[in-house]
Amino acid sequence: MASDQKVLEVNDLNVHYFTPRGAVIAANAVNLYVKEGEIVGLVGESGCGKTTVAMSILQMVSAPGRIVGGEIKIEGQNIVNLPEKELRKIRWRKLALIPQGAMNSLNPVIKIREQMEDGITAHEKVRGVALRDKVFKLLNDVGLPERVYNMFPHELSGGMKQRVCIAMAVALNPVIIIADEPTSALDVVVQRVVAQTLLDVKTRLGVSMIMIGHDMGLQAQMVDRVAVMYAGNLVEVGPVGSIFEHPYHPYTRLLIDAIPSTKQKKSLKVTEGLTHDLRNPPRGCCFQFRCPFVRDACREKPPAFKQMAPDHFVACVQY
Amino acid sequence: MGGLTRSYFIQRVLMFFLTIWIGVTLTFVIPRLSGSDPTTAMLLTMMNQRGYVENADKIIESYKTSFGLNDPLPIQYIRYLGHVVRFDYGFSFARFPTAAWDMVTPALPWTLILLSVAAVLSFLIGVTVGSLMGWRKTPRWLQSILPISLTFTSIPYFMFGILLISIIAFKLHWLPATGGYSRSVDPGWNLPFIKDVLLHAVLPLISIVLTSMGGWALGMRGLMIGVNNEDYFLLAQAKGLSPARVFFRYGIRNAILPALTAFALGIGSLIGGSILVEFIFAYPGTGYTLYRAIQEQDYTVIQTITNLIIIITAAGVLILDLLYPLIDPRITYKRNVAS
Amino acid sequence: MEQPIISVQDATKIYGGGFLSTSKPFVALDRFSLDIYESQAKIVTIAGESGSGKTTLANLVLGFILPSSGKIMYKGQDVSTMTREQRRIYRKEVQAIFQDPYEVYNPFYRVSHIFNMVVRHFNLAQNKNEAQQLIEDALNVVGLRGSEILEKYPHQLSGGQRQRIMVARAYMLRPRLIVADEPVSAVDASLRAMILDIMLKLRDRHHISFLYITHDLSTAYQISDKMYVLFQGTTVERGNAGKIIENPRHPYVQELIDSIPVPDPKMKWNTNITLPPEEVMRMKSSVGCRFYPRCAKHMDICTRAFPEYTQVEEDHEVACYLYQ
Amino acid sequence: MAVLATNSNTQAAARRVNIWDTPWLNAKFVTGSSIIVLVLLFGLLGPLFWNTDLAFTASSPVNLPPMWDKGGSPEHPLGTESNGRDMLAQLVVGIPASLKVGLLAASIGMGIGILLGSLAGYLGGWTDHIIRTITDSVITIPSLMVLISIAAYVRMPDTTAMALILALFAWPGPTRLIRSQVLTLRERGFVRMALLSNVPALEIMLFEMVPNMLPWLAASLTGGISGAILGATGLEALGLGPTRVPSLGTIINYALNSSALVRGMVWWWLPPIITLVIIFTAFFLMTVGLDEIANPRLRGYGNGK
Amino acid sequence: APQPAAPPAATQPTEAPKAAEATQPAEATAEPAAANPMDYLNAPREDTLIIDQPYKLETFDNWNPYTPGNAFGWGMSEIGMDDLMYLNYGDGKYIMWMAEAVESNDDATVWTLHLRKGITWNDGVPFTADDIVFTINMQIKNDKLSNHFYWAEWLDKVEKVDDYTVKYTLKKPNVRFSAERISGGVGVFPDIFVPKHIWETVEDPTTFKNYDPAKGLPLGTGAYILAKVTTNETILVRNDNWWGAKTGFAKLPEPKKVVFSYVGTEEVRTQTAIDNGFDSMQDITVGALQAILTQNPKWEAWFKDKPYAVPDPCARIISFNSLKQPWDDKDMRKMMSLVMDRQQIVDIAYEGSTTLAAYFWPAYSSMKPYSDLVDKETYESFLQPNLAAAEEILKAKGYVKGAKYWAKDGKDLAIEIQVPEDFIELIRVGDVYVEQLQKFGINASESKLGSVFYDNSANGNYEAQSNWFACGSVNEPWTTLNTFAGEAAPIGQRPKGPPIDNAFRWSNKQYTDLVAQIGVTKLDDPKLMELTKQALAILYDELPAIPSAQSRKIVPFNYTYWTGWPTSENYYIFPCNWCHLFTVAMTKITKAQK
Ligand SMILES: Nc1ncnc2c1ncn2[C@@H]1O[C@H](COP(=O)(O)OP(=O)(O)OP(=O)(O)O)[C@@H](O)[C@H]1O
Ligand SMILES: Nc1ncnc2c1ncn2[C@@H]1O[C@H](COP(=O)(O)OP(=O)(O)OP(=O)(O)O)[C@@H](O)[C@H]1O
Ligand SMILES: [Mg+2]
Ligand SMILES: [Mg+2]
Repeated sequence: MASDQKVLEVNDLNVHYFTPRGAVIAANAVNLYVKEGEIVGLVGESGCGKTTVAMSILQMVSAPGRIVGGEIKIEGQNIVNLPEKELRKIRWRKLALIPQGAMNSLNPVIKIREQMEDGITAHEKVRGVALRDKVFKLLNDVGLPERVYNMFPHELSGGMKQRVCIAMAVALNPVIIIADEPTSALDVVVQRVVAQTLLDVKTRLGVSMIMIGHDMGLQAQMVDRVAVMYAGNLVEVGPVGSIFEHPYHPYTRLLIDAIPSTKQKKSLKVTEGLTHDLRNPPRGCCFQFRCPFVRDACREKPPAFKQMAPDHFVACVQY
Repeated sequence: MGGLTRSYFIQRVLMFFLTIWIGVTLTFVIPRLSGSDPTTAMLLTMMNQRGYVENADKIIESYKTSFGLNDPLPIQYIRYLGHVVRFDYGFSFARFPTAAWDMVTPALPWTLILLSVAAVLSFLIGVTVGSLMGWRKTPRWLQSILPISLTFTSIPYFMFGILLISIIAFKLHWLPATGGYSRSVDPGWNLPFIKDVLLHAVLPLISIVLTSMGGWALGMRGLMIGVNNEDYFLLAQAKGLSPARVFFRYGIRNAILPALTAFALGIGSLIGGSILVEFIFAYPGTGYTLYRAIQEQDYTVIQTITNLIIIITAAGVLILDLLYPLIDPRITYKRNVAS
Repeated sequence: MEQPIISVQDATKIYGGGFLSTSKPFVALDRFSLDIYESQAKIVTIAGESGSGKTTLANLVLGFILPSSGKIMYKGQDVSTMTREQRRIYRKEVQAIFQDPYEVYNPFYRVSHIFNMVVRHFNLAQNKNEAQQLIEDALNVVGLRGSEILEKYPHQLSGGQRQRIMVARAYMLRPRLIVADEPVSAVDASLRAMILDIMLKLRDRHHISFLYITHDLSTAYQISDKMYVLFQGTTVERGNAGKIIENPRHPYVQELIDSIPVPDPKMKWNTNITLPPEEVMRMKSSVGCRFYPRCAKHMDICTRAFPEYTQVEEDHEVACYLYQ
Repeated sequence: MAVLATNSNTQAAARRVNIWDTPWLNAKFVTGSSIIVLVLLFGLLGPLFWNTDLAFTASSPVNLPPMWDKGGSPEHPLGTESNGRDMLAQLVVGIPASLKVGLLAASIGMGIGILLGSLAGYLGGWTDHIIRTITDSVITIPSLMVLISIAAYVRMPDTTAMALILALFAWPGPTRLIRSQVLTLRERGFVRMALLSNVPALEIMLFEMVPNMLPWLAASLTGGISGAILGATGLEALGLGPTRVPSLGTIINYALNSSALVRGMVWWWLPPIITLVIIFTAFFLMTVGLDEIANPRLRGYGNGK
Repeated sequence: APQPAAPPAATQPTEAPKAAEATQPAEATAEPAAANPMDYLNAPREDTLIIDQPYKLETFDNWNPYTPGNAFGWGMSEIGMDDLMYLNYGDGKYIMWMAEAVESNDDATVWTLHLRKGITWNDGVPFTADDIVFTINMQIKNDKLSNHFYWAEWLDKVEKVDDYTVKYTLKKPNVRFSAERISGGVGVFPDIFVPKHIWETVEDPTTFKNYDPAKGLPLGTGAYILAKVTTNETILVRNDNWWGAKTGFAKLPEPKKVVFSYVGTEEVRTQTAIDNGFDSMQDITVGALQAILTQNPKWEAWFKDKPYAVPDPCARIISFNSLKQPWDDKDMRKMMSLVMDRQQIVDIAYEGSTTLAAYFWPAYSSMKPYSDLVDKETYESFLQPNLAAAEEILKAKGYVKGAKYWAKDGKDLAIEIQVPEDFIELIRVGDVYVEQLQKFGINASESKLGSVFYDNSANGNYEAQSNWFACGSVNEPWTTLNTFAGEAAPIGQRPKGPPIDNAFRWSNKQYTDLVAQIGVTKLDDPKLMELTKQALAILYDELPAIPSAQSRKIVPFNYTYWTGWPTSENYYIFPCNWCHLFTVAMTKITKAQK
């Protein structure tokens, strides 16, 4: 399924939020790539910088954030520091977003049709009936009835809104779709319907995706490769099977162990320690304050990535 | 779709009449609180014209009786409510025998046209300026210039108006200084007159707009900042829409809703005119009439204008409330309307 | 018989409607009943999809809103007619933690503010030192140290810290019941375990009961004793949590449990589920079973009246005609 | 390179974090409030350095230009006007007087607004309907009518009475605003937490809700203050002002009544206007600052792209 | 002994300006009469006279001269109507106009008016005694018309003797009937007549608006016809067939069009004047005048230099409420006068545009004989403050000077001075006086009031007011003296019956009797001076009010388009462009030579 063509490359991405009381280092030397037709999962605790990475790719880091280093290549073209006008052409046409809160991502006072259409007309010269048919087709693709076309967002359920967002994202057949926790606000049944839609769209169109989330269960179901983030740093990347089978990084392990099960009751696995303040990262490994295996070497310098299995990298001094 | 539900409609209409009744009653009560006598002014004008007024007390009694001012208050109130319903308040007290309505009607079109254009313009400009100030993507140079336009708000209107007249009308001779039109044109639907009227309206318009848009801008800025953080706003940007479209369709379109209510509430005050505008620009209008009527305790004229204001305001709010479901489709689902 | 600390009796909450209201009446919670006893601390789960009335129930129990019909009793006293003093005791004994650990902090105050509020308004301490001690103790229970966090602003804390502080705050009052409205759905997996663990500890060591509101059946399975599954305001299945999850009876609950993603990449979803069109789902019959439009096994009888609860096994009741 | 530089900055910032780590230290807010403090100081300390008796009619020669102009004298550095009042003395007396009226009127209006708005928003139901109807009705009544009626009753108000009169018209706006804010805040988590902590309603209102309404309150206060100062100017024109004590409004009124503009007496009409603009700007800066304080996402806004 | 000023009937009236005598450019007479006066609406600027009006015309469609809310004063009474006669304040003499003579019988109960022949209404209908009789009877019949109660009180009947003679029979003697009614008080408010042939068909003269320019309403006898009215201006055009010119009685005025124009605030008026937008102004501040004079040398005021202004009839006073403590004590009122620094009032409040005041009437030359009745010492005591004497009075009354104020029984001596809020001149007088009192140690304050000011005055709700309510005399003092006569109505009630102007709440039987006696003493009676002297002695001893400043009006004229304006050097008529005296000036002004 996935070819080896890298459609997106994130190299050494550094993003800081310049608050009056110090810069928040929200992404620190993040390296990531997405191959054609692939879904890469980006997981990590809340506040670790997942959305920041996603927004950086779109060149939409909100103020006071700024990309302070690194490059982002889409189909080989570096888009960091591209002028706003050029960026507008790339956005949505090559890079689409399914935002974190679908509930609030649709403008409550304008109709679905208009919100779907304006994304299309901003980039393509489709008008009139052709445009309408296109929207109908998109709605159809995500399993929504045509009548949604003339509805307002508040008339839709959460799942429908999320599917509208998906329909919008695929409208221009983008190179890559970034889905920022597309289902976290939904309950399991609807979540599953939406996830199915996403997978379905993906296989049909062959787009690549970055799936952000913190639900390892859902990741297991959906993605091809997982990238684990912790406090602005990537700590482990690898094929989903490999990661679930062999989580190398202690944090990854923690994440997988913490998945509750409905099959058997097991005691909760509790870890101590706190994430450091992102404005003031420690020297050495970013996970040192919470790592059960911490040793002196961890406090000296950040560990480098090591390949542990095919395509499976980890940054930990243990290895 | 949201749309109008029956209970919503009934509630709004009830509200409409209630507001009017309260306002109308206050209009009856407030002028009477001041304790000064509506016939004083009449005497004063007579004095101005005749010098000596012999037997003033007799004249006053004679007028008071014929105006019904010697009746007990409840009776006056009931009679007054009758006036309100008929929309006719009889003679002006201070300008007998001119009817109260005749005091108002000649001035009304001037006031209405000038002020409604000014109100709309100041709203539109204020909203735009405020939104630009609250929008993250506004170019920095604009960001730093726009607040300057707000400082007009802090300059007393009359000072500002007079400065404007001295510079633009007298120093530069670009525009006529004051009045509604020149004495050389004939009022009517002819081109020179219309052109003349428009020219005369420019200065008052500019001064009203500049001094009043700040209020809208200030409020709008806050609302826009709120919208900036909304997810749909971000998504619109991510869609690669043009900044203008993001700004108008996703920014202003959403942020403006509360400001619209305030605007509707202000509609009535258009009738009240702007005394200062009319004073400084010698512009024909109801503001001065109202001012003079209040000064002279001319109850009937006060009531004519004030009640017109009240009814139009209430109607403005009613219409807005009824239109609101169209502007904000969520409305009948939300618990609290237009606030 | 022992008096329940909280007894929800046929509580119905209808939003909107009424003379001066602008919206159509909407039944958010329908004839819900529940008793929580003091003697045996339990974690009672209220589960259900979004919008099923879970938060409404929490708000009712906490006295934030009044039921449209039915009663909420605190130790035999109607919550809506309490005196000031009664209310104070009720507040002390029935506490809450909420879903969003950021929202509950007033961004203007340091963290200590929420503790000081509690100390002051419940007269928990005679002097500063005593108060300090109380706060410190409570923080220790959740594994935090006062010196580290009290003087910080909420935005300087991590999500897990914020949520644990809320638990500490509730704990400080030594309540008998804590209403926990989705306490872990906004925190990530590693922190989730920590919070749930604290809940268990509080139940076992301090005999505090929990009304655990969640849509995550797997955590409910892990920690709860009793469970109520809501669907559009109605209880469709209730009883022992383990029994319900291991052996769901109601078609809706079955669907729910089926949809939980399996955390194993080797066992990918292989079936497709579809939901009926939205308008069909919106047509809620006010009588009869609300799940009817979505139910694969619906029968004609389902629309006639809401099914009675049938006991399918000990401590396991279901409201479905399939079992009558 | 750039990354390293920022890192060391961060470290530096971290060291002094604790004392300074309060949202109130916002540049705009601090600038705005400093200006207000300076303006106040000018009024408060002015009397120590300048004879305020010169602010009264007939205390100085008439129509002197400021000292840097031909004919000016250092005894009246900012000149004098047609009623024989020293401009500097008038500003020393007038600025605090105007500020007081503005602040007092706006805060009383705001206070009533907070009270009614929160009652309406908090209690809802009939209370809400009644308050809302009354507020809407009052907005429709021309303020002038009420003012003149009051003018007949209230003689010689001092600045406080004047502020009270202005406050009569300053409350409906804030009431509406606060009502809608309370309606949303009511559902917010921290209000719920306060409720659960048995905090009385008034305290919730004042200490939980009000701070979170600050940006709105500040914006409306800024509007209110400049509105009240201007309103006072208008009232003075109506004869409602305290006549002896000058305020910015009386200075402007007298300047206009004496044709200062056509006479080219710039030193007469311009200073009060500049002062008004400065005061307004200061309050505006405070508003913007408060926005950023209450809205963490705005903090440091402007540094980014 | 000083000569009493000329009563109209007893003196030789000055001749009205004869057309033949008038120097005028030849082409003005050579000009053919306009076919239709309305053609003059398009007259160019140099044929137009523009007069500044400081206020707006609200009821521009009511030209009924007897109803309270009419538009008179906007051109009609100034130049649209003619009066029987005009009083020239400059010499105290009357200029006979429509009247040829007015005379009375010995006890002043029967007055006879002789009209000039050839007077016509502007529609060509002759103006006769019938019109006068009709007008007066109409007022007697309708108690809502403004002079009803005057006529009701004084007039027994009015009869036409022939077309040019009217006989008034009074109920009681009135030596000033002619001055009061025929020429009208200070000479500004004379009787106005309406055409019988139009008004006799009017159903209700109290609600008739007398306005229909198309039909020639309002109809007057003056040289100008009302052509166009808006809230901001009235435009009158010349009637080339005016009776005055036709009969050769007077010169046809030169301006073809006269505009009374309101342009807004004083700033705008001033700038308009500088731009030659006006030919004459009224009531502006000294500052504005100076701005005009320096920026447009074509403008000139009454005096070329300070005080610029022409003295106005209504002297400014501070009146005390003699029913309120402690101002019921004449010594306290005197003390208040001693504190007043009138020179400072002139310098500051008037910026030097007026003169010191020691009298309740204007310092006109015709008033001089009466002014001289006030003894020199008293007169001089008003020229300078005498704080020592004031302190003596206070000490004698038991007041002690505290840190700031004089006080008695622990109460600071305080006074509230009310001023009308639309009368800047009086406000400024109040401002200065308040400061003087404050400095002296009296806690004085000022209240600016709207129309309540007048209510308060009528009802006695004040301690002191800065006003002009002793106004009335221009050529002999009776009218002013009369304002202080009569009973003091209790506080809260309007004074009943004449004289209504006694707003002072001061009452002195002896004084009232004296004034009543003066009222029936003929103006040439030598007794008059003695009686007046006695009355003045009481008035100046009691001081129910104190003079604050001579009144003044700043009435500048623009010599760009028109010359021949009245000035201090050429005082042929009071320069009143807001009253009927302007009719006289209109016949005098001529086009400026370009
Ligand atoms: N505008 C901002 N100003 C300052 N700091 C910010 C801003 N936006 C984000 N941050 C900080 O950057 C870090 C990363 O935030 P980000 O939103 O990328 O996290 P996330 O992984 O998406 O979290 P979540 O799972 O909660 O969505 C956080 O510590 C956050 O506090
Ligand atoms: N104040 C209110 N007015 C009107 N309707 C309301 C109100 N509060 C809640 N509802 C409605 O009642 C229903 C139940 O809401 P509730 O918040 O109890 O759901 P929930 O189960 O907690 O959902 P979630 O999982 O999304 O928190 C929802 O459909 C909601 O829209
Ligand atoms: Mg995120
Ligand atoms: Mg909920």
